Amino acid sequence: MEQPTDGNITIDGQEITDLNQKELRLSRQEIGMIFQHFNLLWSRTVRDNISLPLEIAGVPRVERLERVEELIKLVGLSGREDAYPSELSGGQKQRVGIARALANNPKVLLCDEATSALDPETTDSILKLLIDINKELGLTIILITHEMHVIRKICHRVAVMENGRVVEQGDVLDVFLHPKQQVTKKFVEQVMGDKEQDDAYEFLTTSYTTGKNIRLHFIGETTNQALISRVAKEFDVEINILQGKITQTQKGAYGTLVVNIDGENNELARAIEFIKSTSVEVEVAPNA
Amino acid sequence: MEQPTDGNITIDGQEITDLNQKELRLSRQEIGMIFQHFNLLWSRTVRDNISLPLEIAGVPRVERLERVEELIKLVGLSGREDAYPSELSGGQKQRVGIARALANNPKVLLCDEATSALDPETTDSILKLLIDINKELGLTIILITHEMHVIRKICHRVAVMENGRVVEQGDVLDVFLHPKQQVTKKFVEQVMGDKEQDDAYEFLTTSYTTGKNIRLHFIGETTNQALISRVAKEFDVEINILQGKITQTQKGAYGTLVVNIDGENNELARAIEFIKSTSVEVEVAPNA
Amino acid sequence: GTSEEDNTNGESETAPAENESAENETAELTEIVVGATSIPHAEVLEEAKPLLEAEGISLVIEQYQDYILPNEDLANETLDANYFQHIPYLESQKADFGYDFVNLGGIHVEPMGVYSKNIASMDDIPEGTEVIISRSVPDHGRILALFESQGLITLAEGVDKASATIEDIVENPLNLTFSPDVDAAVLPEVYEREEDALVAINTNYAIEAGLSPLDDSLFVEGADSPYVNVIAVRAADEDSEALNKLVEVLQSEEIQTFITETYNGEVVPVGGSN
Amino acid sequence: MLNELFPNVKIADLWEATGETFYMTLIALTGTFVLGILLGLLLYLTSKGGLWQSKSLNLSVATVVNVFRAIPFIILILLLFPFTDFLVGTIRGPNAALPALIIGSAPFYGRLVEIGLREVDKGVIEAAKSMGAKTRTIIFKVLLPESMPALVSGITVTAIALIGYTAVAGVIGAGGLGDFAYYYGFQRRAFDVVFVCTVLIVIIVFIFQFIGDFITNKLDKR
Amino acid sequence: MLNELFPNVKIADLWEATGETFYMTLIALTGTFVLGILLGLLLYLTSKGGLWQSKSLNLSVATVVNVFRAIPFIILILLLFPFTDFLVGTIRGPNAALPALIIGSAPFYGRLVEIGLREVDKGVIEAAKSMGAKTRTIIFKVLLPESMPALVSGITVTAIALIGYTAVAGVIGAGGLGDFAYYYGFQRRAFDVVFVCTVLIVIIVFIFQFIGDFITNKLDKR
Ligand SMILES: Nc1ncnc2c1ncn2[C@@H]1O[C@H](COP(=O)(O)OP(=O)(O)OP(=O)(O)O)[C@@H](O)[C@H]1O
Ligand SMILES: Nc1ncnc2c1ncn2[C@@H]1O[C@H](COP(=O)(O)OP(=O)(O)OP(=O)(O)O)[C@@H](O)[C@H]1O
Ligand SMILES: [Mg+2]
Ligand SMILES: [Mg+2]
Repeated sequence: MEQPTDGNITIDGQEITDLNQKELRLSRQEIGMIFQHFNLLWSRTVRDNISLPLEIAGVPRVERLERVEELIKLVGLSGREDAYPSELSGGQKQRVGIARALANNPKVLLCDEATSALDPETTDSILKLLIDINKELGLTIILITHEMHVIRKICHRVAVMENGRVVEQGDVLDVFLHPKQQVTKKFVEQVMGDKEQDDAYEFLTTSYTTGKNIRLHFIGETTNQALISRVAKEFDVEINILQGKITQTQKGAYGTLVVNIDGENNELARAIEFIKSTSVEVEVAPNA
Repeated sequence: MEQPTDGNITIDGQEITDLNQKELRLSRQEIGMIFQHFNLLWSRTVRDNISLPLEIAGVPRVERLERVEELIKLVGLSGREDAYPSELSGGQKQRVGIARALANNPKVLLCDEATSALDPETTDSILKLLIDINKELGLTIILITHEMHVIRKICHRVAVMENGRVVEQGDVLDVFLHPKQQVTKKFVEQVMGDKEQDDAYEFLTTSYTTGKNIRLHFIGETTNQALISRVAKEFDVEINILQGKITQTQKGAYGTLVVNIDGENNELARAIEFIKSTSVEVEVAPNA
Repeated sequence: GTSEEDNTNGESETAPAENESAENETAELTEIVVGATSIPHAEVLEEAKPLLEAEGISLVIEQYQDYILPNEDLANETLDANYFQHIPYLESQKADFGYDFVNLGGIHVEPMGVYSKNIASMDDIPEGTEVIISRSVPDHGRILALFESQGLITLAEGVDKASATIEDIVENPLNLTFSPDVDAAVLPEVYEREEDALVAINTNYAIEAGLSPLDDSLFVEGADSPYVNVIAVRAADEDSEALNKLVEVLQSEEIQTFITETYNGEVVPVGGSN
Repeated sequence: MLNELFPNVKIADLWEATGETFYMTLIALTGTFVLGILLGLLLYLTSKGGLWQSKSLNLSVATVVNVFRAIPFIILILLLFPFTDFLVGTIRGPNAALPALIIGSAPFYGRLVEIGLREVDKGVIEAAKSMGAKTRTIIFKVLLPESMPALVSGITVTAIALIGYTAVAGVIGAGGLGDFAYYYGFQRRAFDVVFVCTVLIVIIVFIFQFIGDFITNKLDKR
Repeated sequence: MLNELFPNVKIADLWEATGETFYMTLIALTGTFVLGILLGLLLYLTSKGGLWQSKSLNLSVATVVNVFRAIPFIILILLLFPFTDFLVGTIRGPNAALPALIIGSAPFYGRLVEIGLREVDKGVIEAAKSMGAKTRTIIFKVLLPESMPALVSGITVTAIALIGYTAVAGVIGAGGLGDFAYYYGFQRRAFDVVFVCTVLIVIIVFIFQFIGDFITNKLDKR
């Protein structure tokens, strides 16, 4: 929300960077913001916190109270209207934050690390609320986060930033499965397989010396194919799953398995050839 | 380090709870403590921070300086002796903490969430240092942590506490693979498979309606058996890996896979029967 | 007695006091506002209140704790008269600040005394004795004059005794050191503790500390002292009937007796001497 | 019995002196509160990263504050004579003490206000900005309410200093307990009066402290 | 030229008054530092969860501190006459002002010390305890060094109050710039003296402030 040195910001066809002070203030009311640390006023009750943006926008009292009541119901805080933030759990605080951000019927909801301070269960409930809001109110939600599982769970499109620049963007599944930049790869590791496994992978490739250790990348629908059992049936090889992780997303399943395929050399080569012909991506350990 | 209301503490055959104030102080010098937030004196340099416990124990100056030099080398902080804590990274701070804890040649090293404030890479380097110390100096290390992967990586034995009581204890792998208490199960989920997967599991059991969805628990050495390929070869069933995670530990590999086995009913039953006869544990989804 | 000072130190006593005087003219009581320091001036004025009332004059007493403001307030017409200063001080103030005041009449003398715990008589004053005096500059000349009158020092020729300073001492056979350090009010405490020193104490503070200027002092100003406390008024009011009546009452037999009796002769009335 | 223990103490006088102390302290406190918050806001808003960031303005306000903090109160009274005379119409009495009392304590309080404002969560201000709030709105709806406990506990500390100042203001006839203790108690060697006045002052300070703490706790919903 | 602008200002007298102010402030400051740290430590150590936790001791120290904070300085000087006489052997002059100056400012500084000590990281104290440190060791090796920046910046604030007090201590002949301004400046209507003294006091305060800030920044390795 600072004066940018460069670049421009366009929301709903309006060039934000061209606005003067007053217009900028007004245009801000069309963006609802949610913060990692909630940024609630401890001196105001839940009701009054939600009321604040309405007061700022100059909404008359009666209308304001009505709207606040509505919002409290929307975010599921009925009964806690008169509580102070200090009396709320983290999840409840973020619900107040969301209600407050929605107060002026914004076009965009900007969530800056909105769930990073919450425990996993609370994160889930907040994400669920965001999905509901997205569907019901039809507003755009921009999520800023470093938690990849949050993106996996609720986002449609993703952009990866590094040093203040967007270095990669696109459909969530595309970016997750084919990360191009180093940053993206590191991030995607969080959900797709982690460094621990890489460590172990090294270890595996040294202790399993017979056969070939290969890494299989399952992308989207391909996990439906009973690949391993088909290979086992069709080729005279033994397949041993060493380690890996397979996960489901909204657009299908993906993941990585490290397997050891052992058998007669020829047969082995044919089996790997076959796997390569499927949509599963294969990586063969160099030293095996 | 407070007066306990109940129970007793024995270190190296000595009853701590029976000691008077002075003896207690002296006995504390036989326990080195490392803290989550390092608890270094910001007003002292690295050298002087490490020197503090020696000053407290009344070690003469010359000897003290020698010992500090030794410790700085041990934890790999040579060249940073005169830096203040604020000039160090988290990992370096914890190294100072470790050096300080070791200063009086303690019998026990007590680490209270020693790595919880560090990023994964730094955590690894600190854990490596702890393993080295454990091997070289032969002292007992007690790690208090809620991060299961830390325990998995460097511990031999584990005790789980709830409400101030030990509710479960034993060999790390035993406890991890067969958690008995609810708390333990929740903790072990962190490394063995997480809640997300359970959510997805439900989803799977509803969308895969043909065949049977089963959950396979691989424990220790059994992952070596090429179970899936054997089943595929010996029985006329198709095995489709839906999701799961397999990991390696110091005592072997373990993990969980959810698979869908499809085929003629009789054959299906026989295949499951066969799997059950191995050391792999099987759980059949109720609604499949 | 301080209980009757109700109308002093009030929130806004000065302004209404003036308004009242305007209103009261119709009630046939003429109000005059007189500034005074507490003892004995304010007490003497209190005593005179009923007598003045009988003369158709209502007396309002303003209490002061310093020697600067009563003159300033007289000049700016907050006061109609003040009763706190002696003639030399009045003269020096007139000279310094160009006040157009006149002395309407002397009422009493508070003789300045010199006291000491360990020195029993004037003949026993050892060489080099310290003389502790008030740091209030207007007192210095008076004290030095007193010492000169006792033959202990000599002041430079032609110096106005009232405004003489320590630097004006030309002869000092006993090598007395004059220390003008402390607040006049603290002098009795100093007397109690600095046993080998001479302490010059203003009579009002001496009385309040339970010292008798006549019995406890080594030497004290006589009744012929030039330091007569006077009623000072603006020159324009020199002929004011009410103010002259005030002086008349204060110099009356009744008040003079009151002064003598109340202060055991430590405050000496100077009835009509001006 | 009270008369035996404290023969020189006259309840009516004491009562009046107590009233004067309260009067001066409360009025001066009100003035200090307003002026101090103004100064504190100025210091805060013009500081680096503030809403009205201005190095020169910040420096000048800070200098004024520091100079007035530095001048001993007794000298401040003297220096303010012309100003007091112009404002109050007299340089004597409790009302004449007020300008000096306020100007003497507002800079100190201003610093406390600045410290209090600094403790307001930056995130909350950011949130208000993101809602399109004007600076005025941020001041009145965010900064002041969120720092109120600090502002109140600061004014309590200032009140104690102010009560000390009222005693010094005796030189211009401001009255009050401190002055009463010095002039009627000490000068007349009525040490019972000194004692009783001191006790009363201590009680008044404790009352201010108690009220301040109570309000602070009441306001603080953190 | 200086003589024309300030005809009544005598450099030698001013110089002496400045010396007295420095003398009193520095000695009193040293005393206040020691006594204040003692009081602050007592308050801190006896408070809830402290090393010497004791409700009654804490309450009594807090009461003493509050009472002495509450007594106006001018009254404190009077009340301390017997004590000062016993200690210094006189109730006149700069030395006689010292007990009152120290006792008047130590309680205030003690509170600042307490606040500073509270800010010492609990974890560091726990660490020292886990090393088997005695309370004395914890005080001297942990509490005081770790709170030193706060202690120094606190003494700077106290110094400013102390300089104000020295002006009041004029009643017992303590001298100094404040007193000089009042008696030689104001009483003789030599307003140039008042002005020059005020400027000198402001400069002295700024010097203290500057030194305090410098040391605080130097010490603070956080
Ligand atoms: N385009 C820009 N113009 C001017 N200043 C900028 C710009 N981008 C960033 N900054 C400056 O960089 C600093 C960091 O910005 P900001 O906190 O918004 O980064 P961020 O991406 O949100 O970081 P994080 O990922 O930690 O939340 C700020 O001080 C801001 O002033
Ligand atoms: N045996 C005991 N005797 C007396 N007090 C105890 C005992 N156990 C715990 N407490 C009290 O319980 C509180 C919490 O203790 P502590 O911080 O040591 O718990 P913890 O297990 O380390 O918590 P965490 O897992 O969050 O680190 C402390 O205030 C301590 O006084
Ligand atoms: Mg950010
Ligand atoms: Mg703990």
